Amino acid sequence: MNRFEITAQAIDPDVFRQRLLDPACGAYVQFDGWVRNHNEGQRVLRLEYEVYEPLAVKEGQGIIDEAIERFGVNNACCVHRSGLLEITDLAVVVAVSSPHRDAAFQACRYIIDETKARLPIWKKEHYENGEAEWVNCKHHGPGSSTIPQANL
Amino acid sequence: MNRFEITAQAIDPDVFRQRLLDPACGAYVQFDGWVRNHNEGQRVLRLEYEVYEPLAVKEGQGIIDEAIERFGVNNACCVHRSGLLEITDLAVVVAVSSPHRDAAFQACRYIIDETKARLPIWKKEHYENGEAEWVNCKHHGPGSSTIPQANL
Amino acid sequence: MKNIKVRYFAAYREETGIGSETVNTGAGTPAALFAECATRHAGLQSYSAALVAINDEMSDWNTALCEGDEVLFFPPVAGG
Amino acid sequence: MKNIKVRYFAAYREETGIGSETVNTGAGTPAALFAECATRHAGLQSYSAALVAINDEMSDWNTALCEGDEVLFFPPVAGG
Repeated sequence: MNRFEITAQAIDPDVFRQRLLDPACGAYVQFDGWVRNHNEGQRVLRLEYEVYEPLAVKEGQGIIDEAIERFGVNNACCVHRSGLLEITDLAVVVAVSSPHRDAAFQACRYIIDETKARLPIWKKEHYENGEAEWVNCKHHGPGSSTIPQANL
Repeated sequence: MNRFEITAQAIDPDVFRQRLLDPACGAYVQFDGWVRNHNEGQRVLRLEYEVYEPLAVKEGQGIIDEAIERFGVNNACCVHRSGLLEITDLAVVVAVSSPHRDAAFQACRYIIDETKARLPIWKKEHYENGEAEWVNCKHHGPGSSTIPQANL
Repeated sequence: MKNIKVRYFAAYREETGIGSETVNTGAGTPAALFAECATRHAGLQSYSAALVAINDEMSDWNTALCEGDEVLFFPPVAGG
Repeated sequence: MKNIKVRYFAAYREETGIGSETVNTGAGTPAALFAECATRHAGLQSYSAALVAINDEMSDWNTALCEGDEVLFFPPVAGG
Protein backbone atom coordinates (compact mmCIF):
# COMPACT_ATOMS: atom_id res chain seq x y z
CA MET A 1 0.00 0.00 0.00
CA ASN A 2 1.26 3.48 -0.82
CA ARG A 3 1.96 6.01 1.86
CA PHE A 4 -0.31 8.53 0.18
CA GLU A 5 -3.59 7.62 -1.44
CA ILE A 6 -6.70 9.20 -2.89
CA THR A 7 -9.86 7.15 -2.56
CA ALA A 8 -13.47 7.54 -3.69
CA GLN A 9 -14.56 4.98 -1.05
CA ALA A 10 -15.32 5.55 2.64
CA ILE A 11 -12.09 5.56 4.70
CA ASP A 12 -11.83 3.06 7.54
CA PRO A 13 -9.99 4.95 10.33
CA ASP A 14 -9.11 1.78 12.23
CA VAL A 15 -6.65 0.22 9.77
CA PHE A 16 -3.79 2.70 10.11
CA ARG A 17 -2.38 1.93 13.55
CA GLN A 18 -1.92 -1.71 12.65
CA ARG A 19 -0.16 -0.76 9.43
CA LEU A 20 2.24 1.56 11.27
CA LEU A 21 2.73 -0.60 14.37
CA ASP A 22 6.44 -0.90 15.18
CA PRO A 23 8.03 -2.32 18.36
CA ALA A 24 10.61 0.49 18.22
CA CYS A 25 7.88 3.15 18.43
CA GLY A 26 6.36 4.51 21.63
CA ALA A 27 4.14 7.11 19.98
CA TYR A 28 1.36 6.97 17.43
CA VAL A 29 -0.59 10.07 16.39
CA GLN A 30 -3.60 10.01 14.09
CA PHE A 31 -5.47 13.00 12.72
CA ASP A 32 -8.95 12.47 11.29
CA GLY A 33 -10.56 15.27 9.28
CA TRP A 34 -14.35 15.09 9.62
CA VAL A 35 -16.88 16.92 7.49
CA ARG A 36 -18.17 19.68 9.75
CA ASN A 37 -21.74 21.00 9.70
CA HIS A 38 -20.70 24.65 9.48
CA ASN A 39 -18.09 26.93 7.96
CA GLU A 40 -17.66 30.67 8.42
CA GLY A 41 -21.12 30.99 9.92
CA GLN A 42 -22.93 29.03 7.20
CA ARG A 43 -24.73 25.72 7.72
CA VAL A 44 -23.09 23.09 5.53
CA LEU A 45 -25.21 20.15 4.31
CA ARG A 46 -22.55 18.13 2.46
CA LEU A 47 -19.41 18.65 0.42
CA GLU A 48 -17.66 17.54 -2.66
CA TYR A 49 -13.94 17.02 -3.23
CA GLU A 50 -12.50 17.35 -6.69
CA VAL A 51 -8.99 15.91 -6.92
CA TYR A 52 -6.48 16.02 -9.72
CA GLU A 53 -5.15 12.65 -8.82
CA PRO A 54 -1.87 12.27 -10.77
CA LEU A 55 -0.36 15.37 -9.21
CA ALA A 56 -2.08 15.01 -5.81
CA VAL A 57 -0.56 11.56 -5.34
CA LYS A 58 2.90 12.68 -6.41
CA GLU A 59 2.85 15.78 -4.18
CA GLY A 60 1.25 13.85 -1.32
CA GLN A 61 3.99 11.23 -1.40
CA GLY A 62 6.52 14.08 -1.40
CA ILE A 63 4.95 15.60 1.73
CA ILE A 64 5.14 12.25 3.56
CA ASP A 65 8.80 11.84 2.56
CA GLU A 66 9.58 15.37 3.77
CA ALA A 67 7.91 14.71 7.12
CA ILE A 68 9.81 11.45 7.67
CA GLU A 69 13.07 13.13 6.76
CA ARG A 70 12.51 16.36 8.66
CA PHE A 71 11.14 14.94 11.92
CA GLY A 72 12.87 11.56 11.89
CA VAL A 73 9.70 9.56 12.41
CA ASN A 74 9.65 5.86 11.53
CA ASN A 75 6.56 5.78 9.38
CA ALA A 76 3.69 7.95 8.16
CA CYS A 77 0.77 7.73 5.77
CA CYS A 78 -2.17 9.76 4.52
CA VAL A 79 -5.42 8.92 2.72
CA HIS A 80 -7.70 11.61 1.28
CA ARG A 81 -11.23 11.25 -0.04
CA SER A 82 -12.61 12.38 -3.38
CA GLY A 83 -16.26 12.73 -4.33
CA LEU A 84 -19.39 13.56 -2.35
CA LEU A 85 -19.26 13.49 1.46
CA GLU A 86 -21.88 13.87 4.15
CA ILE A 87 -21.55 15.54 7.58
CA THR A 88 -19.29 13.51 9.95
CA ASP A 89 -17.84 11.52 7.02
CA LEU A 90 -14.10 11.12 7.09
CA ALA A 91 -12.37 13.43 4.57
CA VAL A 92 -8.74 12.66 5.40
CA VAL A 93 -6.62 10.59 7.77
CA VAL A 94 -2.96 11.24 8.66
CA ALA A 95 -1.12 8.67 10.79
CA VAL A 96 2.45 8.75 12.15
CA SER A 97 4.48 6.38 14.34
CA SER A 98 7.73 7.35 16.04
CA PRO A 99 9.94 6.36 18.98
CA HIS A 100 9.00 9.62 20.77
CA ARG A 101 5.82 11.66 20.84
CA ASP A 102 7.26 15.06 20.04
CA ALA A 103 8.30 14.05 16.51
CA ALA A 104 5.04 12.16 15.96
CA PHE A 105 2.90 15.21 16.79
CA GLN A 106 5.04 17.53 14.67
CA ALA A 107 5.12 15.23 11.65
CA CYS A 108 1.36 14.64 11.79
CA ARG A 109 0.70 18.36 11.97
CA TYR A 110 3.12 19.05 9.12
CA ILE A 111 1.48 16.48 6.84
CA ILE A 112 -2.06 17.76 7.34
CA ASP A 113 -0.99 21.42 7.01
CA GLU A 114 0.92 20.79 3.79
CA THR A 115 -1.84 18.55 2.43
CA LYS A 116 -4.33 21.38 2.84
CA ALA A 117 -2.03 23.98 1.33
CA ARG A 118 -0.28 22.24 -1.55
CA LEU A 119 -2.31 19.42 -3.06
CA PRO A 120 -4.55 19.96 -6.09
CA ILE A 121 -7.73 19.19 -4.15
CA TRP A 122 -10.78 21.44 -4.14
CA LYS A 123 -13.71 21.49 -1.78
CA LYS A 124 -17.18 22.63 -2.74
CA GLU A 125 -19.54 23.27 0.15
CA HIS A 126 -23.29 22.87 -0.27
CA TYR A 127 -25.23 25.14 2.07
CA GLU A 128 -28.63 25.03 3.69
CA ASN A 129 -29.81 27.95 1.55
CA GLY A 130 -29.33 25.89 -1.62
CA GLU A 131 -26.11 27.61 -2.68
CA ALA A 132 -22.75 25.98 -3.20
CA GLU A 133 -19.28 27.52 -3.17
CA TRP A 134 -15.71 26.47 -3.76
CA VAL A 135 -13.87 27.01 -0.48
CA ASN A 136 -11.09 29.65 -0.62
CA CYS A 137 -12.60 31.19 -3.78
CA LYS A 138 -14.97 33.60 -2.10
CA HIS A 139 -12.53 36.46 -1.66
CA HIS A 140 -10.84 37.70 -4.78
CA GLY A 141 -10.36 40.67 -7.03
CA PRO A 142 -7.55 42.35 -8.92
CA GLY A 143 -5.95 43.70 -5.76
CA SER A 144 -5.51 40.31 -4.17
CA SER A 145 -4.09 38.48 -7.15
CA THR A 146 -0.66 36.93 -6.93
CA ILE A 147 -0.72 35.85 -10.55
CA PRO A 148 1.87 38.31 -11.87
CA GLN A 149 0.60 40.86 -14.34
CA ALA A 150 2.17 40.15 -17.72
CA ASN A 151 2.20 41.78 -21.12
CA LEU A 152 0.83 39.50 -23.83
CA MET B 1 -18.19 6.76 30.71
CA ASN B 2 -15.77 9.04 32.47
CA ARG B 3 -13.42 11.29 30.56
CA PHE B 4 -10.42 9.87 32.41
CA GLU B 5 -10.06 6.23 33.31
CA ILE B 6 -7.52 3.76 34.61
CA THR B 7 -7.97 0.20 33.40
CA ALA B 8 -6.24 -3.11 34.05
CA GLN B 9 -7.67 -4.48 30.76
CA ALA B 10 -6.33 -4.11 27.23
CA ILE B 11 -7.42 -0.78 25.72
CA ASP B 12 -9.35 -0.89 22.45
CA PRO B 13 -8.06 2.10 20.45
CA ASP B 14 -11.00 2.08 18.03
CA VAL B 15 -13.80 3.10 20.40
CA PHE B 16 -12.76 6.70 21.05
CA ARG B 17 -13.56 8.43 17.77
CA GLN B 18 -17.15 7.20 17.90
CA ARG B 19 -17.49 8.42 21.45
CA LEU B 20 -16.19 11.90 20.53
CA LEU B 21 -17.89 12.16 17.12
CA ASP B 22 -19.63 15.53 16.80
CA PRO B 23 -21.13 17.09 13.64
CA ALA B 24 -19.74 20.47 14.76
CA CYS B 25 -16.18 19.13 14.77
CA GLY B 26 -13.87 19.01 11.78
CA ALA B 27 -10.82 17.69 13.62
CA TYR B 28 -10.12 14.60 15.67
CA VAL B 29 -6.66 13.85 17.08
CA GLN B 30 -5.75 10.64 18.86
CA PHE B 31 -2.47 9.83 20.57
CA ASP B 32 -1.65 6.19 21.33
CA GLY B 33 1.26 5.43 23.66
CA TRP B 34 2.75 2.05 22.76
CA VAL B 35 5.18 0.03 24.86
CA ARG B 36 8.54 0.46 23.09
CA ASN B 37 11.22 -2.23 22.94
CA HIS B 38 14.01 0.08 24.09
CA ASN B 39 14.71 2.97 26.45
CA GLU B 40 17.94 4.91 26.91
CA GLY B 41 19.89 2.29 25.02
CA GLN B 42 18.54 -0.71 26.96
CA ARG B 43 16.43 -3.47 25.46
CA VAL B 44 13.06 -3.54 27.21
CA LEU B 45 11.16 -6.85 27.45
CA ARG B 46 7.97 -5.69 29.16
CA LEU B 47 6.81 -3.15 31.68
CA GLU B 48 4.63 -2.71 34.66
CA TYR B 49 2.50 0.28 35.64
CA GLU B 50 1.71 0.93 39.26
CA VAL B 51 -1.12 3.43 39.64
CA TYR B 52 -2.47 5.09 42.75
CA GLU B 53 -5.94 5.17 41.32
CA PRO B 54 -7.96 7.51 43.59
CA LEU B 55 -5.60 10.41 42.99
CA ALA B 56 -4.72 9.50 39.37
CA VAL B 57 -8.40 9.60 38.38
CA LYS B 58 -9.00 12.89 40.17
CA GLU B 59 -5.92 14.58 38.71
CA GLY B 60 -6.56 13.03 35.28
CA GLN B 61 -10.08 14.41 35.17
CA GLY B 62 -8.63 17.80 36.15
CA ILE B 63 -6.16 17.69 33.24
CA ILE B 64 -8.97 16.95 30.76
CA ASP B 65 -11.05 19.82 32.15
CA GLU B 66 -8.07 22.18 31.90
CA ALA B 67 -7.46 21.18 28.27
CA ILE B 68 -11.11 21.71 27.29
CA GLU B 69 -11.15 25.09 29.02
CA ARG B 70 -7.75 26.28 27.80
CA PHE B 71 -7.96 25.23 24.14
CA GLY B 72 -11.72 25.44 23.67
CA VAL B 73 -12.09 21.94 22.26
CA ASN B 74 -15.49 20.24 22.27
CA ASN B 75 -14.53 16.98 23.90
CA ALA B 76 -11.54 14.99 25.15
CA CYS B 77 -10.82 11.78 26.99
CA CYS B 78 -7.93 9.68 28.22
CA VAL B 79 -7.54 6.07 29.31
CA HIS B 80 -4.36 4.76 30.98
CA ARG B 81 -3.37 1.16 31.66
CA SER B 82 -2.23 -0.38 34.94
CA GLY B 83 -0.50 -3.72 35.41
CA LEU B 84 1.84 -5.73 33.23
CA LEU B 85 2.27 -4.78 29.56
CA GLU B 86 4.13 -6.38 26.67
CA ILE B 87 5.95 -4.66 23.79
CA THR B 88 3.52 -2.91 21.38
CA ASP B 89 0.72 -3.05 23.97
CA LEU B 90 -1.25 0.13 24.36
CA ALA B 91 -0.28 2.03 27.53
CA VAL B 92 -2.40 5.16 27.08
CA VAL B 93 -4.83 6.76 24.64
CA VAL B 94 -5.70 10.47 24.46
CA ALA B 95 -8.49 11.59 22.09
CA VAL B 96 -9.75 15.11 21.30
CA SER B 97 -12.42 16.47 18.96
CA SER B 98 -12.69 20.12 18.00
CA PRO B 99 -14.11 22.34 15.26
CA HIS B 100 -10.56 23.18 14.11
CA ARG B 101 -7.35 21.17 14.05
CA ASP B 102 -5.04 23.62 15.79
CA ALA B 103 -6.89 23.36 19.10
CA ALA B 104 -7.28 19.59 18.76
CA PHE B 105 -3.52 19.06 18.33
CA GLN B 106 -2.65 21.41 21.19
CA ALA B 107 -5.16 19.92 23.62
CA CYS B 108 -4.07 16.36 22.81
CA ARG B 109 -0.44 17.27 23.37
CA TYR B 110 -1.27 19.06 26.62
CA ILE B 111 -3.17 16.09 28.02
CA ILE B 112 -0.44 13.54 27.31
CA ASP B 113 2.31 15.86 28.59
CA GLU B 114 0.49 16.60 31.84
CA THR B 115 -0.52 12.95 32.27
CA LYS B 116 3.13 11.92 32.13
CA ALA B 117 4.27 14.66 34.50
CA ARG B 118 1.55 14.90 37.14
CA LEU B 119 -0.31 11.65 37.68
CA PRO B 120 0.72 9.17 40.40
CA ILE B 121 1.66 6.48 37.89
CA TRP B 122 4.98 4.64 37.95
CA LYS B 123 6.60 2.55 35.26
CA LYS B 124 8.96 -0.31 35.94
CA GLU B 125 10.95 -1.50 32.95
CA HIS B 126 12.13 -5.10 32.74
CA TYR B 127 15.32 -5.45 30.71
CA GLU B 128 16.91 -8.18 28.63
CA ASN B 129 19.71 -8.55 31.19
CA GLY B 130 17.19 -9.61 33.84
CA GLU B 131 17.24 -6.32 35.72
CA ALA B 132 14.26 -4.05 36.32
CA GLU B 133 14.18 -0.36 37.13
CA TRP B 134 11.63 2.29 37.99
CA VAL B 135 11.78 4.88 35.21
CA ASN B 136 12.92 8.37 36.33
CA CYS B 137 14.51 6.92 39.50
CA LYS B 138 17.92 6.13 38.05
CA HIS B 139 19.50 9.50 38.64
CA HIS B 140 19.46 10.77 42.18
CA GLY B 141 21.61 11.79 45.09
CA PRO B 142 21.70 14.53 47.68
CA GLY B 143 22.64 17.20 45.14
CA SER B 144 19.62 16.63 42.96
CA SER B 145 16.97 16.58 45.62
CA THR B 146 14.14 19.09 45.54
CA ILE B 147 12.71 17.82 48.78
CA PRO B 148 13.61 20.78 51.00
CA GLN B 149 16.07 20.09 53.77
CA ALA B 150 14.31 20.44 57.09
CA ASN B 151 15.29 20.31 60.75
CA LEU B 152 13.47 17.58 62.62
CA MET C 1 3.41 31.16 -31.55
CA LYS C 2 3.07 27.90 -29.60
CA ASN C 3 0.38 25.27 -29.28
CA ILE C 4 -0.48 24.85 -25.59
CA LYS C 5 -3.08 22.62 -23.97
CA VAL C 6 -4.85 24.41 -21.13
CA ARG C 7 -6.81 22.58 -18.42
CA TYR C 8 -9.20 24.20 -15.96
CA PHE C 9 -10.07 22.74 -12.54
CA ALA C 10 -12.88 23.20 -10.02
CA ALA C 11 -13.94 26.89 -9.91
CA TYR C 12 -11.95 27.57 -13.12
CA ARG C 13 -13.78 24.78 -14.94
CA GLU C 14 -17.09 26.27 -13.86
CA GLU C 15 -16.07 29.86 -14.64
CA THR C 16 -14.92 28.99 -18.16
CA GLY C 17 -17.53 26.32 -18.76
CA ILE C 18 -14.88 23.98 -20.19
CA GLY C 19 -12.43 21.43 -18.82
CA SER C 20 -9.72 22.05 -21.37
CA GLU C 21 -8.85 23.76 -24.64
CA THR C 22 -5.90 23.94 -26.97
CA VAL C 23 -4.70 27.41 -27.77
CA ASN C 24 -2.21 28.85 -30.24
CA THR C 25 -0.59 31.62 -28.28
CA GLY C 26 2.25 34.08 -28.11
CA ALA C 27 2.18 34.02 -24.30
CA GLY C 28 5.62 33.20 -22.92
CA THR C 29 4.61 32.30 -19.35
CA PRO C 30 1.62 30.82 -17.49
CA ALA C 31 0.90 34.30 -16.11
CA ALA C 32 0.65 35.76 -19.62
CA LEU C 33 -1.35 32.77 -20.81
CA PHE C 34 -3.80 33.13 -17.92
CA ALA C 35 -4.33 36.81 -18.74
CA GLU C 36 -4.93 35.92 -22.38
CA CYS C 37 -7.43 33.20 -21.45
CA ALA C 38 -9.23 35.65 -19.17
CA THR C 39 -9.90 37.92 -22.16
CA ARG C 40 -11.72 35.04 -23.88
CA HIS C 41 -13.46 33.69 -20.74
CA ALA C 42 -15.18 36.62 -19.09
CA GLY C 43 -15.80 34.75 -15.82
CA LEU C 44 -12.21 33.57 -15.24
CA GLN C 45 -11.08 35.02 -11.92
CA SER C 46 -7.59 35.81 -10.73
CA TYR C 47 -7.48 34.37 -7.18
CA SER C 48 -4.67 35.34 -4.87
CA ALA C 49 -3.83 31.73 -4.00
CA ALA C 50 -4.17 30.23 -7.49
CA LEU C 51 -1.51 27.70 -8.53
CA VAL C 52 -0.18 26.48 -11.82
CA ALA C 53 1.34 23.21 -13.03
CA ILE C 54 3.05 22.40 -16.32
CA ASN C 55 3.06 18.81 -17.57
CA ASP C 56 2.00 17.46 -14.16
CA GLU C 57 4.73 19.32 -12.25
CA MET C 58 3.90 22.16 -9.86
CA SER C 59 5.32 25.24 -11.54
CA ASP C 60 5.84 28.95 -11.31
CA TRP C 61 3.74 31.63 -12.98
CA ASN C 62 6.88 32.94 -14.70
CA THR C 63 8.27 29.70 -16.10
CA ALA C 64 8.93 29.82 -19.86
CA LEU C 65 6.33 27.89 -21.87
CA CYS C 66 7.38 25.45 -24.59
CA GLU C 67 5.58 24.14 -27.68
CA GLY C 68 3.22 21.32 -26.70
CA ASP C 69 3.17 22.07 -22.96
CA GLU C 70 0.08 21.19 -20.97
CA VAL C 71 -0.71 24.01 -18.53
CA LEU C 72 -2.98 23.29 -15.55
CA PHE C 73 -4.72 26.24 -13.91
CA PHE C 74 -5.57 25.48 -10.29
CA PRO C 75 -7.86 27.80 -8.32
CA PRO C 76 -7.01 28.02 -4.57
CA VAL C 77 -6.76 24.50 -3.18
CA ALA C 78 -8.67 23.34 -0.10
CA GLY C 79 -7.83 19.77 0.82
CA GLY C 80 -8.39 18.26 4.24
CA MET D 1 3.86 14.89 68.60
CA LYS D 2 1.32 13.76 65.98
CA ASN D 3 0.17 10.39 64.68
CA ILE D 4 0.66 10.31 60.91
CA LYS D 5 -0.01 7.49 58.48
CA VAL D 6 2.74 7.25 55.86
CA ARG D 7 2.30 5.41 52.54
CA TYR D 8 5.13 4.45 50.19
CA PHE D 9 4.67 3.87 46.44
CA ALA D 10 6.63 2.12 43.68
CA ALA D 11 10.39 2.63 44.26
CA TYR D 12 9.69 3.95 47.78
CA ARG D 13 7.74 0.82 48.67
CA GLU D 14 10.63 -1.32 47.47
CA GLU D 15 13.29 0.83 49.17
CA THR D 16 11.53 0.72 52.54
CA GLY D 17 10.18 -2.80 52.13
CA ILE D 18 6.76 -1.67 53.39
CA GLY D 19 3.63 -0.16 51.86
CA SER D 20 2.67 1.92 54.86
CA GLU D 21 3.37 2.64 58.51
CA THR D 22 1.94 4.80 61.24
CA VAL D 23 4.43 7.06 62.98
CA ASN D 24 4.32 9.25 66.03
CA THR D 25 6.38 12.22 64.98
CA GLY D 26 7.40 15.75 65.76
CA ALA D 27 7.91 16.56 62.06
CA GLY D 28 5.93 19.63 61.08
CA THR D 29 6.03 19.17 57.29
CA PRO D 30 6.24 16.34 54.73
CA ALA D 31 9.87 17.35 54.06
CA ALA D 32 10.79 16.91 57.74
CA LEU D 33 8.78 13.70 57.91
CA PHE D 34 10.55 12.29 54.86
CA ALA D 35 13.95 13.07 56.38
CA GLU D 36 12.89 11.36 59.60
CA CYS D 37 11.65 8.28 57.74
CA ALA D 38 14.94 8.13 55.81
CA THR D 39 16.83 7.76 59.11
CA ARG D 40 14.82 4.63 59.87
CA HIS D 41 14.76 3.25 56.29
CA ALA D 42 18.35 3.22 55.07
CA GLY D 43 17.37 2.69 51.42
CA LEU D 44 14.87 5.56 51.14
CA GLN D 45 16.16 7.89 48.42
CA SER D 46 15.54 11.58 47.96
CA TYR D 47 14.71 11.92 44.23
CA SER D 48 14.70 15.34 42.62
CA ALA D 49 11.23 14.88 41.11
CA ALA D 50 9.55 13.20 44.08
CA LEU D 51 6.01 14.36 44.91
CA VAL D 52 3.89 14.32 48.03
CA ALA D 53 0.16 14.14 48.69
CA ILE D 54 -1.75 14.60 51.93
CA ASN D 55 -5.15 12.94 52.38
CA ASP D 56 -5.42 12.24 48.63
CA GLU D 57 -4.66 15.82 47.59
CA MET D 58 -1.43 16.73 45.81
CA SER D 59 0.49 18.81 48.29
CA ASP D 60 3.63 20.78 48.96
CA TRP D 61 6.70 19.58 50.86
CA ASN D 62 6.29 22.49 53.27
CA THR D 63 2.60 22.17 54.12
CA ALA D 64 1.91 21.94 57.86
CA LEU D 65 1.00 18.43 59.00
CA CYS D 66 -2.01 17.80 61.25
CA GLU D 67 -2.84 14.99 63.65
CA GLY D 68 -4.22 12.00 61.77
CA ASP D 69 -3.01 13.08 58.30
CA GLU D 70 -2.22 10.42 55.72
CA VAL D 71 0.98 11.38 53.87
CA LEU D 72 1.69 9.73 50.50
CA PHE D 73 5.32 9.70 49.33
CA PHE D 74 5.51 9.47 45.52
CA PRO D 75 8.84 8.77 43.81
CA PRO D 76 9.20 10.48 40.37
CA VAL D 77 6.13 9.64 38.28
CA ALA D 78 6.33 8.18 34.78
CA GLY D 79 2.92 7.73 33.21
CA GLY D 80 2.29 7.43 29.49
